[in-house]
Amino acid sequence: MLQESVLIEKNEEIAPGLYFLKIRNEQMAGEAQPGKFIHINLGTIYDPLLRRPMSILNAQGETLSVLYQVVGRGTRIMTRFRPGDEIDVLGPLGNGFEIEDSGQNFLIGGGVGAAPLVFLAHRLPKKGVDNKFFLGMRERELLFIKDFLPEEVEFFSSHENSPRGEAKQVTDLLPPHLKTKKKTSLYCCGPEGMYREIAGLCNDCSDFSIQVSIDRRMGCGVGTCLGCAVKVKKPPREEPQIVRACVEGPVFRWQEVNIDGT
Amino acid sequence: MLQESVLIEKNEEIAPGLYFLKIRNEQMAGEAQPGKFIHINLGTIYDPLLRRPMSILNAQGETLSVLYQVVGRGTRIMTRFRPGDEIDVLGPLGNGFEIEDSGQNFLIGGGVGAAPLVFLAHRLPKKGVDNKFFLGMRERELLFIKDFLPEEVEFFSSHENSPRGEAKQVTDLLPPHLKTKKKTSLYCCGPEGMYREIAGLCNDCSDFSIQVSIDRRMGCGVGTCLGCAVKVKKPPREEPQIVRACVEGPVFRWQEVNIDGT
Amino acid sequence: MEPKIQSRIGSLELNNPLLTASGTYGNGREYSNYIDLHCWGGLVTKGLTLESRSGNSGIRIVETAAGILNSIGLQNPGIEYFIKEELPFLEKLKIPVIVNIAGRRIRDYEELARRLDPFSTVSALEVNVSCPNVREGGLAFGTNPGLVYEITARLREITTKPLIIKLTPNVADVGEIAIQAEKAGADAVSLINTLMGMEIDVERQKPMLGNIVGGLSGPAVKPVALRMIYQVYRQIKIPIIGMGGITKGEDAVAFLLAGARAIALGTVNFVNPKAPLEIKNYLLDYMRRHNFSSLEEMVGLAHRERED
Amino acid sequence: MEPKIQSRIGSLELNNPLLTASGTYGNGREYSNYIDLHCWGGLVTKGLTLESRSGNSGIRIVETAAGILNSIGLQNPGIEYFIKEELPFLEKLKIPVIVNIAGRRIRDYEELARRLDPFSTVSALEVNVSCPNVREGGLAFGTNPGLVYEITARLREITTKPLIIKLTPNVADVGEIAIQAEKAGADAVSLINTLMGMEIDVERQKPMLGNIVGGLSGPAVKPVALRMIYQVYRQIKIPIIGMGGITKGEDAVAFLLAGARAIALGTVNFVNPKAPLEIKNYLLDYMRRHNFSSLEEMVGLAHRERED
Ligand SMILES: Cc1cc2nc3c(=O)[nH]c(=O)nc-3n(C[C@H](O)[C@H](O)[C@H](O)COP(=O)(O)OP(=O)(O)OC[C@H]3O[C@@H](n4cnc5c(N)ncnc54)[C@H](O)[C@@H]3O)c2cc1C
Ligand SMILES: Cc1cc2nc3c(=O)[nH]c(=O)nc-3n(C[C@H](O)[C@H](O)[C@H](O)COP(=O)(O)OP(=O)(O)OC[C@H]3O[C@@H](n4cnc5c(N)ncnc54)[C@H](O)[C@@H]3O)c2cc1C
Ligand SMILES: Cc1cc2nc3c(=O)[nH]c(=O)nc-3n(C[C@H](O)[C@H](O)[C@H](O)COP(=O)(O)O)c2cc1C
Ligand SMILES: Cc1cc2nc3c(=O)[nH]c(=O)nc-3n(C[C@H](O)[C@H](O)[C@H](O)COP(=O)(O)O)c2cc1C
Ligand code: FES
Ligand code: FES
Repeated sequence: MLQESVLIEKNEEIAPGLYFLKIRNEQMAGEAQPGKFIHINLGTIYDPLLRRPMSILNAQGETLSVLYQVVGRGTRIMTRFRPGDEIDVLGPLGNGFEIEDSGQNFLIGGGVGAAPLVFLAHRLPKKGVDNKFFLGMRERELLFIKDFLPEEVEFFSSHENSPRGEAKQVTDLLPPHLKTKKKTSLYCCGPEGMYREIAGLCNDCSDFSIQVSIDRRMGCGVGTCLGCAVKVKKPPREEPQIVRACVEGPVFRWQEVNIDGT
Repeated sequence: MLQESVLIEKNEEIAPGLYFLKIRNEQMAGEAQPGKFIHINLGTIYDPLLRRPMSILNAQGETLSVLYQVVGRGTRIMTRFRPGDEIDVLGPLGNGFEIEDSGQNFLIGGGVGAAPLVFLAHRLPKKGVDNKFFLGMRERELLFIKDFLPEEVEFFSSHENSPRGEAKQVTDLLPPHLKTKKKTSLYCCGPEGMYREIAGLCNDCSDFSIQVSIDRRMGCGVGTCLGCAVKVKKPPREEPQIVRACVEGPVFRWQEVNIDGT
Repeated sequence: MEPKIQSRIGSLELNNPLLTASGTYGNGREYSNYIDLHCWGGLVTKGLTLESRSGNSGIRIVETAAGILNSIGLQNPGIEYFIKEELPFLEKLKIPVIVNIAGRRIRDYEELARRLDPFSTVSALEVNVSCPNVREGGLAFGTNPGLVYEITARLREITTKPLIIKLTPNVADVGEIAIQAEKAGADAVSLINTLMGMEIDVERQKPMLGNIVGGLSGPAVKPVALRMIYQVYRQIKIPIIGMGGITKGEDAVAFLLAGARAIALGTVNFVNPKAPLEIKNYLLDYMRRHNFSSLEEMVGLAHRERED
Repeated sequence: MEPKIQSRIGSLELNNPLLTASGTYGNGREYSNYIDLHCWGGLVTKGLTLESRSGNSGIRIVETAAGILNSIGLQNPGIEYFIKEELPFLEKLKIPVIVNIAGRRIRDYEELARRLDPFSTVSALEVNVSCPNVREGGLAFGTNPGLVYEITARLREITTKPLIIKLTPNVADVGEIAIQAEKAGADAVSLINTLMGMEIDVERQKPMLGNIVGGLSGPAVKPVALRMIYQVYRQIKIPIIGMGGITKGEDAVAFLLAGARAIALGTVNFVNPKAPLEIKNYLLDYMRRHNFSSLEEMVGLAHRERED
């Protein structure tokens, strides 16, 4: 983890309300891993005060990129970052996905939250494995995510406004793929409701491993404010315990966070 | 007075830390008068919160300009205004200078505070009058102010780092010009200490009229917050009274504000 | 159907819940040229004292992070001037006028109420109990529940106009004080007044404000205001007029949901004089989106049992 | 000559006046990899209770104008774990460690003090009296001068370590409470803890925080903190540890000028972990510019008779 003033290489609107931000810092790019995030100082001094957490979309050589959606004050300010500006970035933070030795990897993302899966797609083993990317979209504009993926990854997408019969939810895409004997790992990024549905679909394939990225409002991003609490139950411990999404997460095993077992 | 979203035409650094800002609004430009000011919303929503008052440097046709010095957070944010942006401006505010029927007009300014005098220079009667502009500078960069003046106005300047013998303070320039029989009006913009010195120099020419612009921190700029209080004594009233720099000022008669009579 | 945004403070009917916060809008005159004052539900006037006051000297307004500190010091021309010169202007407006009064002793308040009582233009009195009280040793009246009871009860005897007690947030338990105001017959409470604060000029090594300390207002204090309103709403039955850092429609709605029946805009007037128009539009739009037909349905809604 | 920035809190010597604010720096471990913790004069640890606590559920941190609201709910692993797992790490650091303790009953505080007393790594105790006190009906201990006296006096009997009482700003007269802490034998007071506030989600029509209310910190509260420190400085002789919204060198200097002998950085750590380095540099530079040779000369200077 570093706190560095980094140079902005790009900050472009690639679809309405969606921006691609690329920054330059060799060490940060080197430490980047799928599922980790960076914590961006808006440069506004007093207000908005807190940094904004953004998952790493990709990292290559000396550069690192994120994909962000304009939702509020902070992200609106980020749209004014210009190439050549320097911004203060903390990261990479968090634990990241654990890449497993499986016959199949399913990357399942809802909306712009799918960003870390793009990075993951690039880091998966390529030989002798089936890698599939499932993207659920509210806006068709998100289709550009496909362009960020390596060629060998199979791409599937659903769309909320799809005509009757076609997949509306990302979970509508999954069932045919779940009928498999291969050892399968699921890597999921999206709302918790989506995780629950996915886990439901996998019910009878209990040896599937499911990793999920948990979204929490972040203060520090480094583990000191305890603002990002997640309740987990890690066997053999009986009692649930409180851990931090920014350090012990944001990636968790679904069984660990799904305490009620629903 | 108007509250309008106005278009920025120019926002250029014309000397280190000094910016020329030009905005477009016909009605505002039409109501502009020398000594009046505009109150600029920084567009930052919560912080910095207050508007920034800036004297009008000039107004012609549909445009109005100000000259500002970068001194703190707000003015630093103003440097990021770009042509084509819209900003929220309130104004013109304040009373402005009263142009008198005199044989001579002396415009005496200290530093960037001289801006309203530039505007005044353009509005003075040109025929049969001597108009002289005296500028005190800390930085030589301010000499560009001369370029904003109409040709017929005589220009004099002093500089803090001038060699021995030459004028260091704007008040060093005045004495030769004060030996006059002509009816003379002084219009002054600068720190209050400067006004006191000027008044001292004019002591034996008691029929000189001296108008001064008084600097106060402004909240509303329109007379409701009472943050910009100025104590004045206006004969025949015996008692001093509290008035507002933003409504009854910023221009006052020196005798009225110089209550202690020093 | 257009949502109904009328509100009611005791016997006072407001066309909409937006009031000016005392001391931040003069008596309306300055803004009257370029905003239709009828966008307000009512005007709350600048704090009025018996005698004229020239206010504090030195710097009176300092900007702080997302807020301002003011130490105007209750500058005002006194009640005589107010009645002669200001009331006639206010009368013509035909908008409810709430006169904010302040004093150093209880009998100052009594005298103010007595002299204002005959004027029908004065729709209600807002009693600022946050001024330092000399008799009690400098602390504001408003920090003492017993004194708040006493002032309210005495004024209740003097006037039948709606009595609004404006509480200070500089206390441990504002509810306790609101309860006393209610018990003594107040028709409503206003909260919050400013938080006491200060700023230091590090280069001059001196307090920034001429008066050393001042009152903090603006967005910075909004969370404190909202918390106090939420808390007091559970403790009293009379209406709350909420204020403190409101700058936009969402804030106004938050205050209503917390339990305010009317809301006042203060510092925001200095920044954006069009705020009341923008906030009113947001409120109407919000009510349509959420299917509220009257303000009544919204007030205090954040207290609902939480399902999730 | 390099200005001397050493400071002293009771018998505790600090290399510089910068402390971490409790609850905002963990126990230093998280930052230890990429900042030299020796830039701090001392580390104040996260609030510690007897038993482990899992804290509040729901959203725990919400951003407000120039500040944040937190309702962590004193999540901590309890004293046993702290002694076994955290103290050894802290011991190795060789930086003064001030342990912040909290309880629901006076005897919780006593027990905590007793158990920490034997450890030389614990340089001082900071006593957080801002937690709701069940016995007294939910209001924080810290709002009751008598209870603050009692807690302080009892702890004074138990430990000879410097005792720092951390006061809540949610009171009318913080000076009155500071005086009681001093009388009962405290070595210093810390102020301010967070201001109680809340935020409402207008679309969901519910409080934002899982715990409904939370503590406001950050730049928004700085004027309130500064005012309280300035005020308390005139009322007690023991040192004040100042905090509340410090983000830059100027703020730190302002707190010292107001009367703080040490200062703590809280929320700023979340935004700019390099803040202690930047602030220390500014302070040294400021002292050179103004010809101060030691911190002593600066503390409380804003109280000088004002010449202008
Ligand atoms: C680990 C992590 C990774 C993320 N990765 C991405 C990403 O790759 N692309 C992307 O577009 N967004 C991502 N988000 C969400 C993103 O951080 C928020 O959309 C953003 O902070 C909103 O800021 P704002 O000021 O525009 O919105 P506001 O609503 O004004 O923000 C107010 C506060 O709430 C917080 N907040 C608001 N929404 C969220 C949210 N959904 N999650 C967490 N905090 C929130 C903000 O950080 C801020 O503190 C991620 C969030 C987390 C926790
Ligand atoms: C009527 C009037 C006309 C002015 N005209 C000009 C002009 O033409 N060109 C120019 O460069 N400056 C002018 N000023 C001064 C200008 O308003 C300040 O320099 C500016 O507000 C500083 O803002 P800041 O955020 O950069 O500084 P900060 O110090 O960060 O500002 C903090 C607060 O103090 C106020 N403030 C700071 N300095 C001054 C000051 N000198 N006067 C009044 N308020 C101040 C700010 O408005 C703000 O509220 C004028 C001031 C007034 C009152
Ligand atoms: C400049 C100024 C003057 C004020 N004068 C008064 C006053 O005379 N009487 C009063 O009761 N409150 C006064 N207040 C407090 C406001 O009415 C209001 O309670 C407070 O500012 C919080 O609201 P805001 O954050 O919207 O400004 C004043 C506030 C400001 C900023
Ligand atoms: C997330 C968070 C957790 C805190 N936890 C504690 C605590 O456990 N004990 C305590 O005494 N103060 C606690 N505080 C208060 C801080 O120590 C400090 O007094 C307050 O935040 C004001 O300083 P700041 O504005 O610099 O943050 C906490 C503050 C924050 C923001
Ligand atoms: S965001 Fe601070 S502990 Fe996770
Ligand atoms: S700035 Fe508000 S009255 Fe002049």
